[in-house]
Amino acid sequence: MSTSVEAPAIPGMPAGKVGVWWFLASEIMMFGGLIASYMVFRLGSSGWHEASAHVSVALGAVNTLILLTSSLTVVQAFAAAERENAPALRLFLGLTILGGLGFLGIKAIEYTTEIRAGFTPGAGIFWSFYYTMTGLHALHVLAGIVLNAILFLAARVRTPRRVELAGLYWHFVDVVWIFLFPLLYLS
Amino acid sequence: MLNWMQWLPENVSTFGGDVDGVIRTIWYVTVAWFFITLGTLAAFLILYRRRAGRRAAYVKGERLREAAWVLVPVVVVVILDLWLDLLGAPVWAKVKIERPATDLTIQVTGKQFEWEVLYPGPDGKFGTADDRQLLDELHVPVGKPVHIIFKAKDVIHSFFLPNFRLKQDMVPGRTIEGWFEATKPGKYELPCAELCGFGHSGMKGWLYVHPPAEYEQWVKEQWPLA
Amino acid sequence: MNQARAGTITAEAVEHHAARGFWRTYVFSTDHKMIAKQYLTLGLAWTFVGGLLAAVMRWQLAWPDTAVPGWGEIGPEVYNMLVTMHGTIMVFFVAMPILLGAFGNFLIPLMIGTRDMAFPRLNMLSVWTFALASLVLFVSFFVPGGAASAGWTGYPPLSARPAYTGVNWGLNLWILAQALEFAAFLMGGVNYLTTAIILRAPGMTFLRVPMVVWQQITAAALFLLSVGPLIAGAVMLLLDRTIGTSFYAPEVGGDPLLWQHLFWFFGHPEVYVVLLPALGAVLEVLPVFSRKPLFGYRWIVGATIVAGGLSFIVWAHHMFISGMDPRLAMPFSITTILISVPFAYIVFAMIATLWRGSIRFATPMLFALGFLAMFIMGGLTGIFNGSAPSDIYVSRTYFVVAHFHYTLFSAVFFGGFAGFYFWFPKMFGRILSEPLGKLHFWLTLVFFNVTFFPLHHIGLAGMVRRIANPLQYEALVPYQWINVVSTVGTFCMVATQLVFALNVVWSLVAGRRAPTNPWEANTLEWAAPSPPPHLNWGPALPTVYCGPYEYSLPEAREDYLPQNLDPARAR
Amino acid sequence: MESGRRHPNYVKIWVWLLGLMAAGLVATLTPGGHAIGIIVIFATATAKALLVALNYMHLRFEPRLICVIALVPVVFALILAIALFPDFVFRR
Repeated sequence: MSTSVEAPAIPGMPAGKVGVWWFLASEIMMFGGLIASYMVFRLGSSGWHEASAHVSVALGAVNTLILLTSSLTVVQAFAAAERENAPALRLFLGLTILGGLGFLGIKAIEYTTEIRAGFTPGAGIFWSFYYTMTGLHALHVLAGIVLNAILFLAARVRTPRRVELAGLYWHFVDVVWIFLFPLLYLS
Repeated sequence: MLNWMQWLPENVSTFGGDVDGVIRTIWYVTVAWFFITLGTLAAFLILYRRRAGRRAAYVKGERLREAAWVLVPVVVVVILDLWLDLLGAPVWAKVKIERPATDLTIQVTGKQFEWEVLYPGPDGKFGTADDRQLLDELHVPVGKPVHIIFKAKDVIHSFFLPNFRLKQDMVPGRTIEGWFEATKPGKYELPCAELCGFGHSGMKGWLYVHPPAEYEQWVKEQWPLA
Repeated sequence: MNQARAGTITAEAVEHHAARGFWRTYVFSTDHKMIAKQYLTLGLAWTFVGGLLAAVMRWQLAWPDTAVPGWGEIGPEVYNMLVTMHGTIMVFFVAMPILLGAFGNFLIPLMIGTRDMAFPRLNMLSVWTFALASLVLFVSFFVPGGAASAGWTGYPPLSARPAYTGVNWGLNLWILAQALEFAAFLMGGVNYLTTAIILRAPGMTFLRVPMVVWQQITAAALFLLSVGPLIAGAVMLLLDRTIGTSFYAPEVGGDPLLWQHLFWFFGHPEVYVVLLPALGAVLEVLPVFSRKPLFGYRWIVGATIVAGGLSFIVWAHHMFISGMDPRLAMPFSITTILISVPFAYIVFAMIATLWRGSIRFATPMLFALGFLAMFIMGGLTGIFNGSAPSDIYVSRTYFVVAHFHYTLFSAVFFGGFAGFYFWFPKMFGRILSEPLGKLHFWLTLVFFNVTFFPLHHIGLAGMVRRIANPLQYEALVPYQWINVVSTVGTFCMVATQLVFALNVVWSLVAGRRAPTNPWEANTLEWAAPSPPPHLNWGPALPTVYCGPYEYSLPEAREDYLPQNLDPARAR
Repeated sequence: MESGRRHPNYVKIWVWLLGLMAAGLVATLTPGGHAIGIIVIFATATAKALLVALNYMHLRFEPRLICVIALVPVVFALILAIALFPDFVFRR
């Protein structure tokens, strides 16, 4: 029987980060389930390529560019927060929020054109998946914007930890889009 | 009451005996395990009940030598399970994967809340003028494999012939194939086994198994011109 | 909060935290113990509803042509609603809040020696989200068309189009209530895992963490990792119902079987989400009342994690005859066998724990043993379902109903009561009556078997599930007496619970005050006062010196060695 | 002291991400060999995701337990996807 009394805490693992990663784990499973369903449906039946030809690759590519760049700005915001550089923190958080809003704006334009052309969610199985996947993702972007906006307004408090956690979530949303873009637009 | 095998309805299909064989083997194995484990449990409870002046043994069961007392039964369980599975594999294949050749194919479509039974008629092809559709009744000859094409119109139904040990869900959008061969003439109940809406309870049909001559007679009545 | 998390706090801080008003103490509390009690209350309230639905169902099955007293005639639509809501309530609104919500919240911080959860406010949000889910589910009974009636598994297309069931809003609210419930337990799960990883007391290494905490966090991890695909599936289902997408509509490219895959990908881990906490409670009770170390603690920890991992690759054994490719049956049959390895290990280790013990038959121990016996029964009948060819016959029949009531009901009832009787003194500071507890146990055990054992037989005789009137089937008419027996058993079992209610109420009002460690147990919660104050410990956190099951250590004076007791002082 | 190690050159990563994105877009233009295009597209997507996860999400610098938390769901999601194949893609 060992009776040692070492401290069990694990260095470098603040509670917030562990919690956020567990949350992201369940998010990975949710989008994973959705993407898995999409892949097997798509490979198991025909007519998908024709349907997906109607989405705008150009707008999708612009949105990808925006999200990749916003990932850069949000991680720079974290670096700025660690340097306790408040103006830089506000600048980068602001840019991230702008990026998110721009993404949603372009998404709205896409939805509008598609629905005008008759491609509603009920227009077929591709469109069912298209609206559900991008819609769920857009909701996540919206949540990320709200999170970053809260940090932006509270930037005086300068809590690098929170900026990092919100950033983790934002990067995750970015990673989801990195896969949604080729799945829905490019293939 | 205690012998579960007696509760199964009479088996009248060729593969039903195989299914029952698997159930029976599992029954023997599980009854044995039930008495062994619960017997051991009861014995321990009596032997090691609290008695004045006796202290429990300090056994942690972490070393392999101790854990072996548990590991060995576990290995036995696994071997028995694997054996049951290997025993079941050919039966599953026989019922669900392979299909003996035959010239009688019937399409059964589940819909809320009846079975549409479609016969291809003398030409043996579906979608021709001599197809004939019956509601909630199937007629088959004894001693001849029958292919069934399972379809569903609205929701999921489940085609269940208790006497044949045959059950198959019917899924809208999927065409599922199955078969059976009756060994005894008679009239057998055909309930729906999957919740399919408010008419699920009472959704049932009848399967009539005819002796060959009687079946020929029935065919003549259905298709008098052929 | 930060202050509370820090190991050492001043006595004044404890006082300060303790002095709060009524609302912050009983309603909007962030105290894990109060949140546990809130979960317990909600779960018990739902037990009442779920039990009522079961009783009405059983009456209908035994005497289908007579009106149910106090309810009236049961039409088939209403019967389907009863079936659906009974299943949903019992799994998601009884088993999970009581076994995870109440036990997990109460035990994890106490047993690992910390002051509260890692995120106390998230914890409060969790219970309030669950309350909202409860409200939505309750309201769904009263909307036009009634509550959901597509089965607790909600298979589309039946659930995907209102026209098929005649239920529109009831089913939408059912999906919404489930989503809120999932959100509540996601928050809870994140909290459990983070707390157990980060906030363990000094000396509380992972391999000194009590079994029930291991089981709770494994359950939480299983839930977190399995629920995602079902949430995706539920979103698809809701969109199919409301805005006309076609995920489950075969005529426009969908496939109804997708739901079954996603549902059971969640569904099988979910079974363990419910089972593991109960198993954990029993694993705590057994060593305490046999005064012996748990047999092979590390092996059981390993077996639990292995079982959790394997539970993700067995789901299609729920779908052998669902119309999926029949060639999938054998691979999933094999994985199902693999998963019996860790569970067989745990069950045999439980029996081995009794070997050469000094067994005291207190009420918690009786319920733990009842769980063990009934769970063995349920595990064995599972083999009939797990073997693909025999499942052709027994699936969709009452045999399955009997099987999962022997596993799930025994987990929730016997496992849950074992834990409840065991931790009640700690939770409420009172001792329950032993004679009443024993009466409760024996009556429950007898009537449980009267209720569910005959269901195996009628299932084998060919009675399919979810039918409102067995007399519509000629083959079942001679066996109707079995339904009557089972129904009588149900009513007796429900009546038996009055003994339990009486015991609890009587103890709370006039029961003996509980000492700190009434069962002479080792784990840390018994080092805190009964009931533990806000923030659990005095100014300093307990220090842990040894594993949780050091009973009857030869060199120790007493036959137990609390984890926080310096072994040098125990000799 | 840690901060230098914890902050890789984010802009360089970003340039890589843009390059990979451009490569993926160019791959859609490949005439004829659609399969090769698909492979390139998803390879670049995976590379992008890894770059973001390792650098921006700092998985390179996290303790092993956090990497495990991140990796386990990916494995389970893959298992789900693979297990769905026989029933939806290769079904008879």
